[in-house]
Amino acid sequence: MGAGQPGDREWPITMTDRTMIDSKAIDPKTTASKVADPYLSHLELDQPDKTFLDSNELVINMGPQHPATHGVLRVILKLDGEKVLGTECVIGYLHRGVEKIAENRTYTMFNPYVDRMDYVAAVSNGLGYCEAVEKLLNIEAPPRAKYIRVILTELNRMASHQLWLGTHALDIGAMTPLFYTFRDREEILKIFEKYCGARLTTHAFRIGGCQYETYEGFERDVTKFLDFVPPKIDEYEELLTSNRIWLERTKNVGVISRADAIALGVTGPVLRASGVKWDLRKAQPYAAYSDFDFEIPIGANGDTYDRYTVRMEEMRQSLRIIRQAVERIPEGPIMAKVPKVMKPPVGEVYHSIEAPKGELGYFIVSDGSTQPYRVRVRPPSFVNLQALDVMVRGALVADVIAVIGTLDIVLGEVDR
Amino acid sequence: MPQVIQPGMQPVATTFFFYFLAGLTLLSGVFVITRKNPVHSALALIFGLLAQAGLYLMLYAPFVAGVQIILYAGGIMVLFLFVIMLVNIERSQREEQFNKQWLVGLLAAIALGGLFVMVYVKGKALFPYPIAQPLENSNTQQIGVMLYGQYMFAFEIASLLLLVAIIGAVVMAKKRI
Amino acid sequence: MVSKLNGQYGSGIREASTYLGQNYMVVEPSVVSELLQILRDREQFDYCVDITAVHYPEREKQFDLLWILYSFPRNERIRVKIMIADGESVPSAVSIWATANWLEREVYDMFGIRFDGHPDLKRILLPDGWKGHPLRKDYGIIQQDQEWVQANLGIESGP
Amino acid sequence: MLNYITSYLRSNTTPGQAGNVFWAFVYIMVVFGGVSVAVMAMNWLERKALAHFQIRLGPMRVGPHGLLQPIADAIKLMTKEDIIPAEADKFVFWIAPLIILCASFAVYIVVPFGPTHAITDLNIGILFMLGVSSLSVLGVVMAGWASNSHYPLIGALRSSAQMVSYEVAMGMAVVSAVLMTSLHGLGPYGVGAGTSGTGTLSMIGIVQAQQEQHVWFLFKFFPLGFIAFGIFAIAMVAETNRAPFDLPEAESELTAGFHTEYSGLRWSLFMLGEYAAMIAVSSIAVTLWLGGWFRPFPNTLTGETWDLVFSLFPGLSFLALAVIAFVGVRRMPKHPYFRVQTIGLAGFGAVLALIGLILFAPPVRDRVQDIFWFVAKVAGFMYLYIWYRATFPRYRFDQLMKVGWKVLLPIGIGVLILTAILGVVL
Repeated sequence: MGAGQPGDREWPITMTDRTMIDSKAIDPKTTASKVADPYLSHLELDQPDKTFLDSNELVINMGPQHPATHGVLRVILKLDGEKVLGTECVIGYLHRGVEKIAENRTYTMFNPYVDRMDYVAAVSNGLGYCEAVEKLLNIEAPPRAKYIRVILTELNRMASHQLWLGTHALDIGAMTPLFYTFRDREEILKIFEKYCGARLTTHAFRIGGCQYETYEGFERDVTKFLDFVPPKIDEYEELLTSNRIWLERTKNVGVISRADAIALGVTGPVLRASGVKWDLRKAQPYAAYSDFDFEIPIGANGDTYDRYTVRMEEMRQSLRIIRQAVERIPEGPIMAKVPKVMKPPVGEVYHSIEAPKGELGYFIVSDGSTQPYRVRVRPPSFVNLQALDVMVRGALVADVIAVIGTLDIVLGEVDR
Repeated sequence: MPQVIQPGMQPVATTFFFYFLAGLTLLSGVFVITRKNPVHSALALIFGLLAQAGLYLMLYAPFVAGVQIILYAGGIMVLFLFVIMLVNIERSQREEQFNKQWLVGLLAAIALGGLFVMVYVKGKALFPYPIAQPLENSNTQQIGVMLYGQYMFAFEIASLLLLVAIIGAVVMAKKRI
Repeated sequence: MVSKLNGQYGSGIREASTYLGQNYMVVEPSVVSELLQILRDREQFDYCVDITAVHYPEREKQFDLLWILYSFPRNERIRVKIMIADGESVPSAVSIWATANWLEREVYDMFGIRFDGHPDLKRILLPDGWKGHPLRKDYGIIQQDQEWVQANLGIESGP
Repeated sequence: MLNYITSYLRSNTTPGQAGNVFWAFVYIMVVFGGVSVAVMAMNWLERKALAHFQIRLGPMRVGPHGLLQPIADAIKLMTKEDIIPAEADKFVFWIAPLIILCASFAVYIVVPFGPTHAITDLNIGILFMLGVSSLSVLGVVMAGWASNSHYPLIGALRSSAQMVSYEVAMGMAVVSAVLMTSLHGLGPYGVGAGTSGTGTLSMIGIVQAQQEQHVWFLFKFFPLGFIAFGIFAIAMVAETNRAPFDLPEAESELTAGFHTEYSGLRWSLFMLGEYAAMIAVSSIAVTLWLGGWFRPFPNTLTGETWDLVFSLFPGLSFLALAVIAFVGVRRMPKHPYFRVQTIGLAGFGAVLALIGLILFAPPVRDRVQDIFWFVAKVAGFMYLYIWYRATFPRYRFDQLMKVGWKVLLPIGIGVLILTAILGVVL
């Protein structure tokens, strides 16, 4: 809105100005980056602007106790009516100092702790940590262990995505998918339970391979699950994919452009939905992923709907990977030769895997002792959550809910 | 289908209801102007309007009563409340009410009172019929016939005026359409 | 790439090598801001994976500050490391990668390293009034800001 | 005195029209009691049906299959502490649920459960219904404002905007149905049935007009009546703040909308009002488009045999419910723990069967037939409400407004104009 336009200042009511500016800004067709320079993720709460009818802008605390923030996330919303003028995330309510704990435990002892970060995808966390330490020790897990790892990790990806779908749909107001996804997630958890005795925080892998050989009938159970689940995914899609209200609530909502997504370091399905065909399983294969044939689904617009479709397709691709892995699983040992007392040589290593939520990285510094000198976790949820502000500015309150859901954050991982 | 009023259908306790509704109207009127909290005023106004609707019913004008409820109590008052809710209540409560206008108010009240007294004195000459014609069943139709027959022009002009008001409001609220 | 940069900065880059197949370079704090900009613009490291620090209390320059970068076009990672002393501040990378905002806040929160030019440098995971930076080696594992805990939670806690 | 009471039974009008205060009082008590029971039953049914949509069991513990759950809930809500926030406007906070409750119950004054089974038949029946039900917006607005909290305020603003805008579309649909009462499809002053070309706003009159014209207004001027009904069916969901238009109480965004700060009895009054309003708007839809209390095909399937067949439906449906209950008894686990529940369920089945048998008795049969068909049609709508809730995501606020003003309203006006033209031309 140029200052040169005559009559611009005749109306002291600022709300209309803002409406026009912001409706332009949320137009997905504008290619300009929405990220301000420098990028501000906080609000200047001290000076509330005056708006229509002399009423101040509303500042609302969404959370930490709020049904739709997926845990103890607190979002301070600055609203003009229903429109979001800005957000600020307040996190740390679940901070447990995982990185500090790591410095006081041996490598093996720290292994179960990583499960408590992203507790809906505990297996992925364990995989990342074990592989990072293996890299540091310069050992490699035997092929059979790698295959077991792939199967369990992909099952966990399914479980994580199912949980995401259920809660996301519930946020948008569709109650029923939640129960359907939980019913099917139960089957995955049953397999976990049979394999390692735990359902959620599995601690399934050890440094150097796997602790447990697959149980009797593991392949049968997994194959049964593979046959059981595709119609269920179709069922979810039937409820949502072409539902008019679902489309209206998700299309062009929370758009994040390709450039913005990269600048904000967003990873995982959120990045892929913005059109970046990047998946660590393909880009820098780890475990046994280079053996399998699968596609990386990507979206075009980077909106909530694309993120939904990308994750739905990812579930199908996961099934594809699991099927190949179960068919080709080699015989052999499941544990590499690992010293009883782990003393990695002095050095540092960064290893990252494609967790269900994005790039999960471990940066481990060893000082040659039995305890890691420093473990840094690069949590995907933490970094993805940072994009919330860009995605919801100018949108409505209801969109904030949809976007928090679609980012698929787990507060245990954000806060660590 | 004009219906003959049967003996069994005589209204019950007419006098009581009249005084009850009239008293309610007056009381809520007083509350409207004395409450400092505008929401309470609006609430009192709603009760006043509802009581008035009751009075219309007693005058065998159910359509007018219904319109009173649906438009005034239901529609306009909601908008009133809408606006009042967004105004900073605390500030308006602190303000002195009628600070400079009590003289004008007094004059208006005296004039209105004089009018009432005059009507009361002249009384029956102005209203030749003791009670309204009980035309309950065809009353609504009569209003329709009147509005779209005899007073069609006035009615249409009034709706045109409203249209102008709507467009004006839209233009004022939005710089660019 | 490294040799190219080496030519440009000469003494700025102290060490550039590969450990376990992972590239890293150690540079002088004075050139790091410029170097990061160049890495993004010219060498296509468009994705800042992580910013973190390591504390070595026995060293004179106590902190290692690391940027882990990734390039989508090259499918390559690189770590840029600087060594700084306690109390020394570092130019912020927020204008280079927007994602640096929270990552730098976390480093500040955990290590107390200040970033110049950061738009909103305050604690992120710990509460605002907290004293101490927990990931420093001199901060005990069960240590806590008892004053804060007492004032805000009203409980006796800690060692 | 006795004469006063019995004289009404011989007359053929509603108690209100007959001016019989005693019977009017009885009717009021029966209708309000019935609605309250229906709300409780609806509560149980919604939870059970929703649970089965979602592969859950729903309430199972309190009574057999959770039958006593609504009663347990009611006791819990009544004994719960009634919290009024310190900064709330006490008087408005106190009166808001009462306004909603009064508005949604007062509507039942004109609901015609049968030709004589209504409290009264107002000349402006449908106008009265719309007007009074629109008063509940006031309660919502006041509740939101009086709570003196952000979420309720936003919820109240949303809610009032939503209810006011959907009332307009709703009104258009209603007017087109009212218009049909005067249009016989035989010219403006068509010949055919009793009255001349003037239509009626009276609820009973509208149902009778459908009988006289031998058509439900749903099928009149096909598809115009159908579209008008569709508009009403959508608008009434929005009007009662139910899914997918339940934005005012969208729990994922606004925790509980305008009644966030309410608890205990006062909160239950909101729920009571909401369910009563659902039933009320459904009865409007049934009255205007689905032939009110008339059984299916009252004009084609005539004759004593058909009358008998249709008059057996109320009893048969109760017997069917009893059979379901007895099947449930059979499927109960045979364990001492479940003995009380099994006996309870059997007793419930027996009561249902008894009611069914009583309904077969000729004098009762003739009296309750109208009520049965009316209630059955309304129950269909209630099921739809539950179905929507299980299936649809929630609209966003601007989309909701778009649907109301840019879709439903223009279509409503179009249908109204077309109905008028068609009625004159045909």
